[in-house]
Amino acid sequence: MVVINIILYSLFAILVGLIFMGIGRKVSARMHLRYGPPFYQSILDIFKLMSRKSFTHNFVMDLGMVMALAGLLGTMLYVPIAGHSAFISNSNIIVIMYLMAIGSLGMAMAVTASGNPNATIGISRALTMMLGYEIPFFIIVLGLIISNNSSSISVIAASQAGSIWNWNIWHMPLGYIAMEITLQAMMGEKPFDAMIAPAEVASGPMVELSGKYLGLGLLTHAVSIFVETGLMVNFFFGGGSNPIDFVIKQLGIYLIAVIFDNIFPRYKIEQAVKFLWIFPTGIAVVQLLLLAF
Amino acid sequence: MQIINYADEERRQEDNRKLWDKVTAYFRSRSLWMLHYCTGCGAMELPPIMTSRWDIERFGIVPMATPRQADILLLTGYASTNTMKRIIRTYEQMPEPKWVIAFGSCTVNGGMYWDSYNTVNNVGEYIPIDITIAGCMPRPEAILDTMVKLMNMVKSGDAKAFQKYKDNYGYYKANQDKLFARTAPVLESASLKYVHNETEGSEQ
Amino acid sequence: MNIMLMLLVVPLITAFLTMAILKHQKTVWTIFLAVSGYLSYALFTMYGKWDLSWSIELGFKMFGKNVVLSLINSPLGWFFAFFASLTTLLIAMFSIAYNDEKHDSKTAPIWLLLIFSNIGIFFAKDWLMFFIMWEAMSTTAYFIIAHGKEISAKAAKFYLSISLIGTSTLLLGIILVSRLSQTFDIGVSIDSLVKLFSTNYSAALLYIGLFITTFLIKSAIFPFYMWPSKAYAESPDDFTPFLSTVMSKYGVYGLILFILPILAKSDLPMFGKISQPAYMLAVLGAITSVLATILAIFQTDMKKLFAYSSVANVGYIVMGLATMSVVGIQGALFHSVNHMIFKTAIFLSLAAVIYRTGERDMHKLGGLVYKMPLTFLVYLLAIISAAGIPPLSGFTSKWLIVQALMAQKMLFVVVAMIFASTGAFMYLLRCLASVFLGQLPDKYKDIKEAPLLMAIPMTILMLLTLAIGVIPGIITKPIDAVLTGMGYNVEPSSWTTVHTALAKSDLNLTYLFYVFMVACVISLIMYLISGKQEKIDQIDNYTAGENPLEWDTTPDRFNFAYGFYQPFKQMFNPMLDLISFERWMSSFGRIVERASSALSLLYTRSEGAILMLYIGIAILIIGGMM
Amino acid sequence: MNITELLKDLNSRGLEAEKICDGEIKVIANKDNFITHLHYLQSINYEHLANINGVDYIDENEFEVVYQIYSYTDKIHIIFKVRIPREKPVIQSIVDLWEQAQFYEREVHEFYGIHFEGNKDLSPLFLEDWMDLPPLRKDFDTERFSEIVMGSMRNGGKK
Repeated sequence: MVVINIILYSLFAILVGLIFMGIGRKVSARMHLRYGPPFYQSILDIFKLMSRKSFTHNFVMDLGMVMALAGLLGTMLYVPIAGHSAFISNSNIIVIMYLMAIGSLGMAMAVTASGNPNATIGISRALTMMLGYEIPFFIIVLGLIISNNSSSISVIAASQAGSIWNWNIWHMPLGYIAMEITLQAMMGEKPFDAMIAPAEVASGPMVELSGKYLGLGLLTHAVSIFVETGLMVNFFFGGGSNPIDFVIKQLGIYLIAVIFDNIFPRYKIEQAVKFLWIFPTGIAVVQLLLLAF
Repeated sequence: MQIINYADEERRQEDNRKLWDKVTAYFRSRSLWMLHYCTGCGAMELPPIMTSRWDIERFGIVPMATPRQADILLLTGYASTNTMKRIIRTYEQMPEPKWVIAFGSCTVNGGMYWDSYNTVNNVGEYIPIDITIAGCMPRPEAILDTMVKLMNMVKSGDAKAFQKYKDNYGYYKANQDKLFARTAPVLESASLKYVHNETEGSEQ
Repeated sequence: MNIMLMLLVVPLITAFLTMAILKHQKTVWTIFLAVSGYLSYALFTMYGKWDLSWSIELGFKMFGKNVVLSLINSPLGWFFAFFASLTTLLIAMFSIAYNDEKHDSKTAPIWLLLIFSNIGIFFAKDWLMFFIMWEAMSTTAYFIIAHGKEISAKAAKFYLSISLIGTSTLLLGIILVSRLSQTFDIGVSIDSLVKLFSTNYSAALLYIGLFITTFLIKSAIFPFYMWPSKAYAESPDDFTPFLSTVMSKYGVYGLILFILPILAKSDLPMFGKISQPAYMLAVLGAITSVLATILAIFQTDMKKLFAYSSVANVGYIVMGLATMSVVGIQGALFHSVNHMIFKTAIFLSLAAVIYRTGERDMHKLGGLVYKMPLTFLVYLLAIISAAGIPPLSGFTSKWLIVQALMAQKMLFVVVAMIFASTGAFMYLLRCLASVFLGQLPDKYKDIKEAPLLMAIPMTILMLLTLAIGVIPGIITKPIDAVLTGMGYNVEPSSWTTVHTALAKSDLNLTYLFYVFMVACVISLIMYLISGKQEKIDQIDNYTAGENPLEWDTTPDRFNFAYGFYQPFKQMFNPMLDLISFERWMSSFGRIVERASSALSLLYTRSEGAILMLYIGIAILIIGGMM
Repeated sequence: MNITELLKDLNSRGLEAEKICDGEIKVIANKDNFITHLHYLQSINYEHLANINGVDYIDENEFEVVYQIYSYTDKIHIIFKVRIPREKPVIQSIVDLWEQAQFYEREVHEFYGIHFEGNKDLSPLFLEDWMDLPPLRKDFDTERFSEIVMGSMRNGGKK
């Protein structure tokens, strides 16, 4: 039963993530005064990528991409969706933080195995960026943990139940602002997309990924969108009363990120890390101090 | 050498593909990613079709950064011999199935550079081309029309130039070698070339 | 014969025995393996028998009693000694294959002496025994680090000078504490120091400060974090894992043995939820991990990189200890074992790489996964563990430490911990990408996989880290005994679940493993149902249409490994210039080195004499005070 | 120094200088001593060498090497021409005066076959595996060349 649950939840997350990506493309097209692709475009893309021939350099590439998707799916299973989850767990935040690293590690491994310098540069930037956003992200999470005295997401989400005024976004607005900026970096959207800069490093990590490897990469990205927006909903928007509510809130958060993505230029990597360590971290520290004392 | 009408020959035959192939062909036709290898002036015509006026993304066609990710190779103008070498390598790095669109007269018969010592006249002799667009330069409408045509060809399974490249590799390879792997001068006039030698120089 | 004594006597006797037959290296290393095997077995049988002890009365009196050298089988000592000897056993197996004609370092006899002192430190019941063994350990390690090479001798001198400071403060501390408590017994001295804290706070702080300095030096905690990068990098490749995993734990052991009980029992000024000295310790640990992590990211030499990584990991352990809570100490002890396992696996796989290629600079290697897939796999699992990624063992301990720090509301320490462990990801991947992935240079076209005797211990370590990650009970059960022995009230831990002080935050690791496996299967199915892949040559890469080989680019030049985190480093450059901490530390190191070489005139003629001199002076002074 | 003074100055040094338009003059020099003149120009603030061109005057049986020199202070562009015989196209290199001449001379050498004495590296810059006459010389039959190699056809093949 649990296994079937896990499979269903995984498919759900993948589907939601892909449709979000499609809607995101549509929204940015409208911002450019274009018509834009259909909302199911990402599903078409995935199908095409999966069905075509692909190139691999060695077995690490295969292993890495499978590991990346598995890591993100595992992470997703620990995120409660409006109080539901695939199996009984405490959905510990620290577990989620570290599980997400499997995805990064698998991706990093697969693309550096290709031996393309562009890919390696992209990965070195992505990891530098990761060090940049983990700090403010963790400080915000720390604030949530000490105010609830629990590192369980379910507890944090449940503490906001009831009225809309119980949501953490009203209790810790500074934390929300910092989280919004951090989320932009976590999802690799502009202005924090130096690692996949197509014009400089030929889409960075993805440079050597073809066919199904790119497909797995896109699926990983779709699940990571689901996880990151899901965390945000659980942290600041009460976690949702039912799955549909939850997904709508996620979509709202994702669209904010897409809108920011469309209006900002790109930071250089060291500028991005400096920015993340000064502004979101500073705001998060202020929030933490307000909560702790 | 008839190359470009390859697809038309096939169309007359009956569509006897399996259902699965039809489904994949549909998905492929709706998600064509292009690598615009900006060789000549044609690259200028791409921004209009990608931005708000013609918006090619509504057909699922988006630009990609590397040949590994791309389905279509766009040759946007004349190809010099040096560029041709890179085009061939890029083409061979693309995973199958893959399609090539050639822009403008230059890629068909050399266009205004037909008698240049370093411009390839017919790109189709070196790599297989699915569709060419006439004009110098083609208007964005023409490009958009070609894209839609290519989508239909992919859907109906007619766009098979990559298959042809595999089947007739010997022919293409011979043409490529003729262009790149020259071992002797082509014209007799090469003997007129002045060769400077150091001893002569130092005597002066 | 008493088993405690046997533990000491066997390595000691074999040390002298092997010195006699040093010519036959294979035999010597096999004996070394046998001894470590015996020690591991003997220690294994000793689990639970906490009343085992051994003592001998010496023929002279002090504090009105005969001076006694004694050993006791305490849970804490057993815990460290057992896992240390297990690590040694695996390294010993590796060493047989490693020490061939080309790499012969002839260190086995001295190493056996080191093991002798190792056992002594972990089972010592009184300060005299502890000090003798501590000094023996410091001195013998010097000879292994030097192992007859000039560049190593320089690093070893640096090590020796810094550890001499450590032993001096330890000696001073022992003298003062023994005078206070009128005995050499460690347990009694803890009680007397607790009493001193209530009467004379600053004096007591000075007393434990001396001990803490010693332990921090040994474990390379800030401000003494710089010696490992030299000593670890230059010591023999098969000794580095021992140095990094076992010897860095002496300081940790000392802290748990002596400092923690004092801080726990005395009535100290508080800072938030914990006492001020403990908070200081946690801050030192935090600074160590952050600094060592940043420095590790900038290294190009792989052994130096992991030297700094070890320093950072000991930093985590100290942070865990400083929480003074059950979860924190559990995490710290757990991490000690984990660090032994994954760092040994890392250093052994790197030693296998160095054995095959003879190269230590990361940017000169590359693509070794084509030739050494097993070594790659060991290294990969080890770094997953080291980065603290579930479902491998490193995660559990880091998770416990983070939970403990959060429960104690040590906010900035826990942020430092997260910084260090995310940064760990950066340097671990740098080594992975540069050494094992990327392009294989032409000169390494013919190298082979590591020999069988190297592969066996590496594989065992790999399985061990997985097993502990999935079933944490393997380690938490002995830790229960240790915590009970320290006087904490603990419930028996479960095989699969780890508990924390925070509400509703317990974690079932076996379950996590299953979930991850199912996710893996889903992902694998996705991979299998999709189209076919074709394997292509390593140099067939997207390079904007250029063929790199046409431009005289060889695979090793095509490999992107040097200056991996250049933008990140540039970000820190102005800061480093401003503070120039490293320069300050090395100038401090130089002063110490100069002073010590002046001091070394006293004993250069006979290297062992310093040991006797110290003991002599110690007994003389203490005797004079009576 | 304004343009009329410059013209007077250059003429007095034995050069044929001529004004083309405002801020642009043409100078014709002898191949034996043109370097001293370039040296002089460099010393009076003509510090920028913009390009080196070659021209093939096949009817006069001469090559012309053109140095484009510019002064940022005077805002004057000098087109400095030197002619050399076609049978023995050798000219002195000016790498010692302007370092960037290295690449310009390589290019001119590649496309006209003019040899620059003193330039250490005259290896091909743009053309790969070129064995025929340098392609920009007038006696190189580019039409026939492209017919043979690329299969080009006049009028797209129509007679």
